[in-house]
Amino acid sequence: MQRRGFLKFALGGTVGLAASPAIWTTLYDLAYWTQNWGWIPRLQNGEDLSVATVSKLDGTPLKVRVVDGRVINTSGNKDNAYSAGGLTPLAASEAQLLYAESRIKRPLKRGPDGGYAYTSWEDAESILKKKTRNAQGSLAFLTSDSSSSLNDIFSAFTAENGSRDFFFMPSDEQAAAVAWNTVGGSGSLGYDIANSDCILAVGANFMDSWGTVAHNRAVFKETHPTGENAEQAIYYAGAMQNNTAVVADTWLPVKPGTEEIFLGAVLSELIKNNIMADSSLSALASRYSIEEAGKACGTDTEQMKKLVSALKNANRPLVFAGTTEGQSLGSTVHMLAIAINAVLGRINQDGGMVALPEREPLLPSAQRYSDIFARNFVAYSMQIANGMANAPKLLFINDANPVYALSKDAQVKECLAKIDYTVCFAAHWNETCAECDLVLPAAHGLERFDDVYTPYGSGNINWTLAKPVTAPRYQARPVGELILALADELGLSLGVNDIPSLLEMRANALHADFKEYLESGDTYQEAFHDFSVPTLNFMPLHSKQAKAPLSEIALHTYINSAAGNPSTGIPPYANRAITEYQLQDGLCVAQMNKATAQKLGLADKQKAVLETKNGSMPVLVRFYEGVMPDVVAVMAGLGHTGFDRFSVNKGNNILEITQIDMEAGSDLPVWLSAVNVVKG
Amino acid sequence: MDYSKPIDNALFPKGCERCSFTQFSLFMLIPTALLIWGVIAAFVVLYQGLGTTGLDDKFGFGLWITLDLAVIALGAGAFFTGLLRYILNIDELKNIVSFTAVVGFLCYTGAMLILVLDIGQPIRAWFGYWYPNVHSMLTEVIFCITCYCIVLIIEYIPLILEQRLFEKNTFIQHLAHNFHVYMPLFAGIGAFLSTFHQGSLGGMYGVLFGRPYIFRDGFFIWPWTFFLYLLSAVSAGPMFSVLMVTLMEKITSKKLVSWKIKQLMGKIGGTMLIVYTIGKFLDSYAWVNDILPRSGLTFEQMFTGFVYSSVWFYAEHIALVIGIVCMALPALRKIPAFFYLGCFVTCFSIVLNRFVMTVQALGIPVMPFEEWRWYWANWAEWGAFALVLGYAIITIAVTYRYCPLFPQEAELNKK
Amino acid sequence: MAHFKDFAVRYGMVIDLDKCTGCGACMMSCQAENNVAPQEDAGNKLRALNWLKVYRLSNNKEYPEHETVFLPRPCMQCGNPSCVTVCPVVATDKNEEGGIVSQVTPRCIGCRYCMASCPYHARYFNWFDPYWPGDLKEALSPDVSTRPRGVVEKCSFCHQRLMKAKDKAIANGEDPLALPEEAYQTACTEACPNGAIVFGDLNNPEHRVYELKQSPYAFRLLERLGTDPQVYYMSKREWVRRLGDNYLGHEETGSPERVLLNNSH
Amino acid sequence: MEDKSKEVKPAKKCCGCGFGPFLVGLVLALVIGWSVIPAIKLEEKKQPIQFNHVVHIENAGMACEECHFIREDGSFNGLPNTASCAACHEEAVSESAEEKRFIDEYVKKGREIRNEWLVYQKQPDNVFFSHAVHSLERCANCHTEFETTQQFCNICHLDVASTTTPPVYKENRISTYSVNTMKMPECEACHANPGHYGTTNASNACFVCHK
Repeated sequence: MQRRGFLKFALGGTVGLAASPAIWTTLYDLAYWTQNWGWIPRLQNGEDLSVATVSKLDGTPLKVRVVDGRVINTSGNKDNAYSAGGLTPLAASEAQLLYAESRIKRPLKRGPDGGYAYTSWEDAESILKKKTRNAQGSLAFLTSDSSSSLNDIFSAFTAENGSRDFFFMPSDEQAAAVAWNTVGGSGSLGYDIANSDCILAVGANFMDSWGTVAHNRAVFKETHPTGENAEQAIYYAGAMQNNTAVVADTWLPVKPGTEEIFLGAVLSELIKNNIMADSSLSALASRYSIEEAGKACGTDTEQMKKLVSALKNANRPLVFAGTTEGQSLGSTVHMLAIAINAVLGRINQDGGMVALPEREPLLPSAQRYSDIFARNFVAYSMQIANGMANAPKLLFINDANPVYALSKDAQVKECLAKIDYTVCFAAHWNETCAECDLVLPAAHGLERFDDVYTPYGSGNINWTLAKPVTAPRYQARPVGELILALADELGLSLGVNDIPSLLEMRANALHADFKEYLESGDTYQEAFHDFSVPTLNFMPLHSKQAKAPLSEIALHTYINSAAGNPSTGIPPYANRAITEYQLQDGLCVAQMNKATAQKLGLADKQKAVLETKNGSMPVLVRFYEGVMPDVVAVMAGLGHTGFDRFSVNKGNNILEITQIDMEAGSDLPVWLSAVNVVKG
Repeated sequence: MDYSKPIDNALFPKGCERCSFTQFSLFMLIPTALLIWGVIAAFVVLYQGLGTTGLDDKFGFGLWITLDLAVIALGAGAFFTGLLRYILNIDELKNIVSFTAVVGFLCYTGAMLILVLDIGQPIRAWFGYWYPNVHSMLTEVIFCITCYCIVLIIEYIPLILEQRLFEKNTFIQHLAHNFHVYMPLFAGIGAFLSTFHQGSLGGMYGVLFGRPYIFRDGFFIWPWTFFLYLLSAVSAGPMFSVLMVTLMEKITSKKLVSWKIKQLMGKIGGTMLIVYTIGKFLDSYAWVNDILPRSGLTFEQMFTGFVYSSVWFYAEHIALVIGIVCMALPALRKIPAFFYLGCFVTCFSIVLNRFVMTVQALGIPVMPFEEWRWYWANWAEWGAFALVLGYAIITIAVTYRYCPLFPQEAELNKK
Repeated sequence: MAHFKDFAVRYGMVIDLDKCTGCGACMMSCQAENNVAPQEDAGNKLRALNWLKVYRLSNNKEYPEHETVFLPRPCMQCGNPSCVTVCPVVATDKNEEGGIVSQVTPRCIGCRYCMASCPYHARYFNWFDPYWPGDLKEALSPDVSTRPRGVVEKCSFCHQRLMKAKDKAIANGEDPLALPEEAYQTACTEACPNGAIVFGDLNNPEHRVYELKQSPYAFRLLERLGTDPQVYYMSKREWVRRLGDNYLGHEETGSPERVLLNNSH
Repeated sequence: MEDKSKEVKPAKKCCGCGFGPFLVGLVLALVIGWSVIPAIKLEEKKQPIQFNHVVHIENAGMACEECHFIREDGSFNGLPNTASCAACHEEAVSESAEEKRFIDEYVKKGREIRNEWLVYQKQPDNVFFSHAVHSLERCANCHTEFETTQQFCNICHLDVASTTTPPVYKENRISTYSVNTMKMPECEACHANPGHYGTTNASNACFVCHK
């Protein structure tokens, strides 16, 4: 065919196509195609529900959004007066933790080669049964969450098996309980933060990681209305400008390890300012002075004087002590805090330190908290590791991660190695699982019945119910049910058949409507009523030798509450909430002020090595003038080896090389580390 | 068949000598290597996403945008020479106009190659036409650049048509002829389009009032910035072409364009440079004394360290002065050393300008509690540059070898 | 410079910096609400995709005079957004009642011109395809479309919540343009346990923000640039307010001698 | 070669072949453009259950609103879920094979029919369509041409009320959208109409429809 003929044909074709919709519609189709990439997940609609429950991570009342049976996200429960709808960063990641890769899918059994292999529940249960039988009388149980009523089942189970070795992980709560006990207090110690008009928190990072955080912050919200004057003064004493310090009216720098001297000085200054106190306390107070404290604690004496007069002139002052990462300072500081509240006449007062009625065990053989707190796991672990005590035949670890959370001093690994058989119940694969013989998939907090009963830091008796918003995923099972089933198998009767009925027993004990609270997710609160002032005996304090302050540079470990806890690892979204001042280039950041750095001969953003008695780890130096002199601040909660991609390869675990000493007398663990940072 | 000549000599432009095919092939290995590096980089970027570059949320613009702006300025020789040759009928320029066209073509197609990598969704690039935002300077740039690219292709075609291969083919001869007839029209269109996008490239930065380092307003955005960018292009463009010619002369060890023509180009560029420099100094003055204080910032706050030091700011201006001295004073211009120095520093100043306007402008902390941030282009970004470089060298080498790129070459190199 | 119409409803925030502990609850709930893909390594903060980012501010004094403040930074939803006019494909715009700057990612070509223009760094780029490992995609909300690689995204004041609130109002025969404050709150506002964030219609006297924004302690970030943000901050501390904008040494906080652009409400 | 070039040189008058080739090309292209290409672009899909509207409306006397209604919170219950079907279809109420299959496959297995049903007007993830706002009550203020809600719904939706088996679902292979899905220009027919603004607030702003 001739060229021109063809050209005409082509021309005709072009005109024809142009006159048809084909090209234009296809262009549009292409436009739409470029807008919906096939490999990006599509959205799924469905029945959209909002279910009320409570976070088992930190007791924050929740509204969980469930779409078509899938848990979408968690938000605060606005209808809940106790939290006023607030949401903590940790509770905000419940949904992601529920679906996390680190969830344990099926029972795991450690083989002779030390490797883990999946096994069936039938097998796992028969092992549990056999081991428990053989362990007769030599069973130990470790758990971390002291607020759950399910502890009655666990402690009862332990007791029914002829053992009393039921432990909680070390905590401020334990230290305070021991202190309260020592000075002759009855019931459990509470802090009526809601009704106080002037708070002195020593160490306790109560706006972020100490006590009933959601409630504490709801109180802050109420007492600090935006654009108006605050109705509550907050004094925070600690080594660093942390989350609490930045919103406190005054930050008083106190070097780690000198909290006792600081509180003593406050006590003596109060008495100097003619606050009535009994002879025993005056005598005690004479040991301390503001001047001395100024030197030892590094606190400005003028500031301390201001603080004291503020406490003196306040209507409802409240003083309490604690730690930032919820570990223990020993009992002395708590006794001193109690003493100060006592001289201020703040024991069993509105907005003061209150003696809450001790929780009555729901089950006949369940152990009393006062007894449980009398034993501490760190000491236990050390003794077993050193062969000073007989290792139990069987150890149950529920929702706790001692291998990660406790330092080398506690010798947890050695302890576990000495125990014939160790069983770990966990929702997520953690460092402790990797040391146990049998690892069982536990139901996540949103998959089970549970409750939060008067958690440490409460100022009244309060109670919130947790209910499953979705069926347990994979092969996970609620540990409570599991233990009940096991007890049943072994022919032990714990006095309850299932978890809901246990929780109902709690409800009845409180005269609360179980169904109603289950439905509403509301928090039952019992106004504090027993205002009778107890007579306390502070003589035990006299026998205490004031701890000598560290001459060297002290380590201050703190946590970023968004970044999870030892049982959760770092939640998927938390990576963005971990700041450059906490983790950078895969290194833990050691924050210190310029003066300290110069002392150590370090420059800003310099790679260095942090050393304690227990070892060393690489860090990145960052200057931060919000850290007091002679203190190095490092974030705890990094350097995981368990969990999933969001937790691993992120810095090192500072907790591993922190130093634990035993407090004379109480034998409680005290976290205090001298630290050195050298050029790396 | 004359075996003393390269095997492909039948294809050489009339009366021109070329090196042996082997030698040519060996030379081509260099750009080919660059090309391969570039292709790998491009593949990685397109396949895995822009995370494979050194860019981040603070430096959304980096090396690539800098290069785009630079080459488009340097490629301006094309439209400007075309304008002078075809519209203003400065006839001597016919000896270099087709070369400038090729340089321009390479600069623009190169820039577009990089842009395709630079945008996160290349496959949506055409949205610029489908759903345009008439307020956006970028829309205007996209529009003009793509259109002008077509013009450059049209300007390139005749060169190919004049290949010896098609000597006998009368149809193509006619076509070539017609192209030449209509070239003034295309030159006109080209000049029109370029004028606009060269200007709006400046506007692109001038409108960013969130970036006090590059923001201009009122008189200093229109017409000032607009013409500044245009002038910077038309002064650097011709000089860049001259530099390229000279570079090729060095490589081929032949005279390709007469010194007279080069001088003419330099003179033209020099004249433009004077106007640009005056404008630039006024602009900088206005920026320091008006824009900055109004933003609550000081001159010192705009600079830090070495990469962001004020050295570059001063260097950019000083280079312009040197350029003027070399190009505007006939006495100096006639001395090759000064002439080429002048050309070089001018291009240097323009490229530097595009760099600070892009990278430094983004590195500066605008929120007082921010820190300075640094940006380093990584292998993938340099790879894209290599891609363009390799592609350009290959194209120009082949064009030179087989097409009558330099009308003067034959008689300039008579034995 | 294009001019934006005055809206009858202008949603905005007043964030009390004296009440922010910097805990990050807002950041966490924001990500869950808006289907932001988790990031395995968010160590490089210039690559960490935060619609809402919490900055740590310092008064730059040495111990013991040093003070710290945390500043949450959502998108400012500027009255005169620098990002909107520059977008070549109208992927972002400010044209709906409420004055929220919209970002439609399926339209975005990823040129990042808007990011270069935003002085608040409120815009983020998807450097890689989003990835929800394991079963995490189960938790995707049906209300916010997922974004592929190569597009820019940013805070939208959880406008999906506004859409729902409007629907509810319509279904109950109420005026969708006069929503009560509690009918529409962003995820971060609800999350903050300290109530540091107050959210509402800046034009509506019945909403708290209306009064709060007029407080002598209220200020906006980089006001003198003329972006006219719909997000206000509050602090009783002068150094904090001064850090909110660039001031020449002699200028008084809150009252610069000259401004770059003047389009304030 | 030679003669052709001769033929070319004058290059003014057309060669002998006339308009034939042009017409052939034109017709061919029109056929392809109008029928062939649209046809191959579409993929036909079948609904999971051959639902019979007529039976439910006429025999069972159900009203549209019993299954398709706006919820309290303003969201739209477009499709009934298995549970609500099971209210009647716990056990078979007819001899229909499809009903039996529905009961066995969905009701008994607790499978959610709503998640499998192909929605003819399905909008992509980035679109938020509010049924609450597009109601007859609101539009009837000006648009008096609609008597019944059903009529009104059929502006966008297929009139399925009179079907005994669901219409075939046609999906565009390129865009993966249903052919019946409204595209933005169709939405803009109303939204970009200045006449609407003020009376309905139906602005054409991005965030009116996009999410």
